[in-house]
Amino acid sequence: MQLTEYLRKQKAQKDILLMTHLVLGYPSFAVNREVIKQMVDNGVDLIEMQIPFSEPMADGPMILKANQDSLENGTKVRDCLDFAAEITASHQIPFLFMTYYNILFKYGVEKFFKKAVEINIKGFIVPDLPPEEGEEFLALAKKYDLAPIMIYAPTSTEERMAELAKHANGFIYCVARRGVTGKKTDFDQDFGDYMARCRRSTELPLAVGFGISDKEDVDLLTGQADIAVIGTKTIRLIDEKGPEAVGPFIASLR
Amino acid sequence: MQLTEYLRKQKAQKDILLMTHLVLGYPSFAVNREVIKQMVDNGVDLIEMQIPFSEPMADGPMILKANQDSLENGTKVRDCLDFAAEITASHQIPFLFMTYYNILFKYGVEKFFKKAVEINIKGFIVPDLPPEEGEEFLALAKKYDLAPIMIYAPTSTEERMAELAKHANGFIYCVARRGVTGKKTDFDQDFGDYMARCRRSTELPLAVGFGISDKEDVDLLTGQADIAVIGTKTIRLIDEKGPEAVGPFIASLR
Amino acid sequence: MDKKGYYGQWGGAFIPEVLYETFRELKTAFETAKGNPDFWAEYLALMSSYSCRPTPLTYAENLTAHFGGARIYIKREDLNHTGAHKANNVMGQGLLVKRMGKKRVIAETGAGQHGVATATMAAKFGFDCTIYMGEEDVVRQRPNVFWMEKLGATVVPVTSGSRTLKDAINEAFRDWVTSMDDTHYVMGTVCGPHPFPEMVAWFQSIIGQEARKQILSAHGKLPARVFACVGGGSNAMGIFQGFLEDAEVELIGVEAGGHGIETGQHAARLAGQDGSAGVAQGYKTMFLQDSDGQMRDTHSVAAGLDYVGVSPILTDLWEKKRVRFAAATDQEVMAALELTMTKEGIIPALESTHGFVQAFKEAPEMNRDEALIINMSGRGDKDIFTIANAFDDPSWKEFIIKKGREYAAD
Amino acid sequence: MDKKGYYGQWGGAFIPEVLYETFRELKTAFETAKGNPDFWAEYLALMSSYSCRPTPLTYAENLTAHFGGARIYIKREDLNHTGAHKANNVMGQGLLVKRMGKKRVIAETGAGQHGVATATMAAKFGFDCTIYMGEEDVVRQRPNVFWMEKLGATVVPVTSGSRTLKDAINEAFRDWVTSMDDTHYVMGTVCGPHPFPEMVAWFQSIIGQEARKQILSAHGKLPARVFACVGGGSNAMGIFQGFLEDAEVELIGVEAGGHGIETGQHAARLAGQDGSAGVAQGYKTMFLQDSDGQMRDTHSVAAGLDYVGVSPILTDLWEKKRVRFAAATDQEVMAALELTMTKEGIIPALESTHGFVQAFKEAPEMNRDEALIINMSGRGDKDIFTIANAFDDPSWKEFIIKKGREYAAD
Ligand SMILES: Cc1ncc(COP(=O)(O)O)c(C=O)c1O
Ligand SMILES: Cc1ncc(COP(=O)(O)O)c(C=O)c1O
Repeated sequence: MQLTEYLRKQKAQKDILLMTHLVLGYPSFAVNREVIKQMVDNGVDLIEMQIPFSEPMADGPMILKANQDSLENGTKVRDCLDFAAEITASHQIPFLFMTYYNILFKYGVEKFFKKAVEINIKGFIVPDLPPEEGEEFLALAKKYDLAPIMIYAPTSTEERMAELAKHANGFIYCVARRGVTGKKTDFDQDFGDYMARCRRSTELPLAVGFGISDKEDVDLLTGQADIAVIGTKTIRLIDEKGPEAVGPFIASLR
Repeated sequence: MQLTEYLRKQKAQKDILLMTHLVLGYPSFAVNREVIKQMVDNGVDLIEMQIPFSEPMADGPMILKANQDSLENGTKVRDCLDFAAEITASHQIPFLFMTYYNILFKYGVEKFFKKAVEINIKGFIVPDLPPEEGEEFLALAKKYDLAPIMIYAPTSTEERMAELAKHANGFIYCVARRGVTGKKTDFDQDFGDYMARCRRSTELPLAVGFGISDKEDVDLLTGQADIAVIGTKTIRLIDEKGPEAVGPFIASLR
Repeated sequence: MDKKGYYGQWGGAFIPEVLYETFRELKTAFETAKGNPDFWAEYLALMSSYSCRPTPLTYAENLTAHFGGARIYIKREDLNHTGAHKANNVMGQGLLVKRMGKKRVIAETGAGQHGVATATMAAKFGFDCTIYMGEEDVVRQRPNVFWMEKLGATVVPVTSGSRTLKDAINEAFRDWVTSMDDTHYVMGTVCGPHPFPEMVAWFQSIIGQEARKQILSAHGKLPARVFACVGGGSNAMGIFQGFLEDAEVELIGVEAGGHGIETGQHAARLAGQDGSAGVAQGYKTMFLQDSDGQMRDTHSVAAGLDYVGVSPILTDLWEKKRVRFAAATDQEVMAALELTMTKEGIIPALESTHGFVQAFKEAPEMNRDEALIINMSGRGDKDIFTIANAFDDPSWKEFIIKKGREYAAD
Repeated sequence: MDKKGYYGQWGGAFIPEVLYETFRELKTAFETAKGNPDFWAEYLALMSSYSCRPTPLTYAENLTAHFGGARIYIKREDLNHTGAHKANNVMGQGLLVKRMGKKRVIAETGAGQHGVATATMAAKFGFDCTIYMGEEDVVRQRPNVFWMEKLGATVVPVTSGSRTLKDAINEAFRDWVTSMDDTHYVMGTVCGPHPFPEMVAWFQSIIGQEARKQILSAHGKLPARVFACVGGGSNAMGIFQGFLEDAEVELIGVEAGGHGIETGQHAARLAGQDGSAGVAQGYKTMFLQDSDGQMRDTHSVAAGLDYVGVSPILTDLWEKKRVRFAAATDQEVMAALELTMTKEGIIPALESTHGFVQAFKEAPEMNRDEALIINMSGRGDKDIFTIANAFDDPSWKEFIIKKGREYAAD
């Protein structure tokens, strides 16, 4: 499938790939545009664009606030889709949507898939949609050949990972630790065991997210994971130093 | 018995007798002294001196306040007794003590009677001591030949009046109406019937108190009662116009 | 002559003549009701459908473990409708008022619990209602005043005397001597002239009847000791009556130690040496008074215990050594309250907490196979202002300051 | 795949993967408990000794006469320990937590009742306790915050989103995804991911079980209608379960009409047309949301009804026309509250009063030989600030201003 192949190709050339995250409409689409350009120019391999939701249950304070501010700025789902269309047209790397299930549900799940295909989105990350609740979602993902990114957690048993792997495509998003986004993670022994379990459970590339904020983290992941996911860190960076700080930061990671 | 005889003698010469009331130590013993002089000089026939009590359950706002203020001035029972001794020595008319039972009880009931005799007090009015609770009190009254003034109320049945009459001496204090001291009374038909009942029940002189405040009231009582009792009115008068107003007021009543 | 209403040398009916007939009627109505099993049945039915009787007896497992002595049981009068044992007495008198055909009730109140209970009863039975409350208590117990008014009662702040319970009682009597034809005075505790002590004790005896059954089934035998706070004495008499005949059950009444007996700022009439025999408010008992017989000011963090007199029945039981008396200081009360809240998730009224204090002092020295019962006469919600104050809670103060400014603004 | 936890098309468990194991354990623990008669027996024993179950069913004679229609009965959940039906759920989950061997509980709260109940349960069972409460509700329900803290809980004001119940739920989940190993999330109502709706409904079913027995013995037959306010839906599900099988009993859920459905400032998800299907907070139901699926702000004078979602079980029963839904406005609520206080001496919580409003609308048109039951989910004491506010009570305001100045002074 296209996303997986792309990732494998990239991985052949790099020790570890970078996936970055941003919240659409925060602080503004203009800044999003600028940030994405810097990310791409500095070698990010794929980007997850979060469509803001009023109840981002799995997100920490930083991304929670970004979601709220974006919505208060008046961001609508339609705006996110239009923006995504523009972005995918102007950049070569794959883009994913990250959002909560209600956004798809209200839009109409199949309608949403059609639209995603149309605007060249490569996959979805939906943290509140376990496969048990995702029958329709998973069927449509197959039908439209979009990657339904499955999520592993440190609490996932081998059986559970096997179950998730069955539905997975593109890559697996391994949540590095318990808790929500935005806190530091220490990549200790347990983490190693966890990654080993993830690896045994699937052929797919493994992305690791939650609390990855500098080169040191990325180096630690190199060899264990295929993709390092940078989330909260870039948002904080933009809040503090503005979008122009993103490029150098990304460049510094590898 | 001496008090009754005295009252009969007085009544032989007057259409109606006057009994006045004051609260000892309110506003001060000095004023009490002055007021008593004016009362006596203006033909009052007997005076009830109230020893202040902290819980004057049967008294209205005016006398209640007088009790409290007197106590706040530091009035002690001993002061009242000393003052009474001085007064009875310097005036010819009979004086009674009006107070609540706890004052006698704490002093020692018999001790109190002895003292009363010694300072020439002629009787007691104790509104919270019905004969059922007054066995000792009544026995001592006989023993020391002091008048235990019984109280009739408009709510007293003929049987009750008969019962009270058995223990009465000196005179009977007929409460003119329901309620506490200090409110106006209208001497209507019911009142007439009430007085008739009182009269039928006893040979003793009848005093009528509660709400008697001017000549008109006194005239209305004349013929029905032997003694008109002036209570709250003089206290109000002293508060408003000072002690010197008492003499003329008393004079104006008959 | 009718000398009923004495308990040993205590009690009686020292009433103004104008109330003689009223009391005669009341005694007759009460004696008839007491003699009539249907009345008690009607009372039980009311209390189990309108209030939550029988109230539970809760085993305080954590407190028991904490003190490592006697098994601690709590009789839960706080779960009554209106939140205290006062409901038992008030509802009973309500039924009596209905029988007497009167249309208006008046009452004194200290903590406000009796006032709220009476206002509640009046609403339920359709009576007019006036509540007399010492001005100081109106301030201390504002939430209760608010509810009384919302329940349709008129609350009259009493500004005479010490502006607390005793003065409210005097004011209620002053109302009654005018209005007795259509008005009943709902005395809130086992004090005042006969038949009030007997009547209130009778209605409150429901507590002890239940507690006795409950402890026997929960503990298999009688409790070694029973603790209750004592203001006028109604909740104490209520639970004690379940065990009076059982010589092996020690009964302990706990009075308000205020700032400490030695400071004189307290309301301990039987514990300590400050009380003396007297006659006031229509009955004879031990009062806090000076050598002239003038009543003294009392102090307690618990408005409902802040009273100069005490039930003549309890005074008699104290004199006969059947009931032992102790006092708890304001400070001890706050500590016991905090412990009870955090250990058991139970919030006793400040009045009730006095009983907890003494029980906590004695529990450790008792055997693990013994049980003690604390009568939790009411819940502490009503005391939020007092308690927040006592704990000097900053966020609460901040909240009140903010609200106050809001209100001041409009 | 495990598709349990659906009611028609509603419910489910939309949970982050990190909680998958936690929910598996929880489901197992719950199913084991539910399958084990001893567990329910232990639950009943706890509720009858620590709380006051069975709570009475009160015949509201005066309200019945006032409306001249159906006989009005009130199920008295206000007499539960902590003053609301929330205790039923919380104590049940407490027993479950003990069985699961966890040492800490967290909860969201709106009105604060569930928070107080959870803090109480935590004190009783010796658990650590953190309560998440929308900042707006912290202000509206300050007394409850005070008690939670005094009971030993940590209260965390939630400043995200609309700063009300839904945001408190999100915060609680954020805590849980970190702490699930030793922590149980005590969901306060019949919402959230499976098994919460089923679990909470099970514990609350005790209300309906009692009410059914009680009405049959009091009225001789089933009630024609049963009314309950609906926030998340736990008190309604609690009493409705006693009558679900009885087709002749009409079940009416009353939501918060706020300033009026037409104003959009309300919390009516099923009454009116503003609700639409959605998935949030871990479950699928009818939400108040915009066309993008963003949750809307809601409004109610009753913090406990001020919520965007509603029980999937009720949504299913609504869709199947088994439960009828209505809404009561803030204004109607204040009027019904005043009437209930003055007629019956009963003070329902503002939440509960919503049920009274609709019952009062329907009672007159019903036959005198019919009965209706209103589920009085809690007592109004907790709402004193809101109620005094709503009634614009001058003496209360004056009191608060004075207190505020006192506090500001020190
Ligand atoms: C909760 C509570 N407990 C106890 C008392 C004291 O009264 P008694 O001694 O009559 O029980 C009061 C009085 O208001 C009260 O409110
Ligand atoms: C007294 C009371 N009733 C009702 C509710 C609403 O919750 P539910 O619909 O789950 O019963 C609450 C919530 O806090 C409450 O406190």
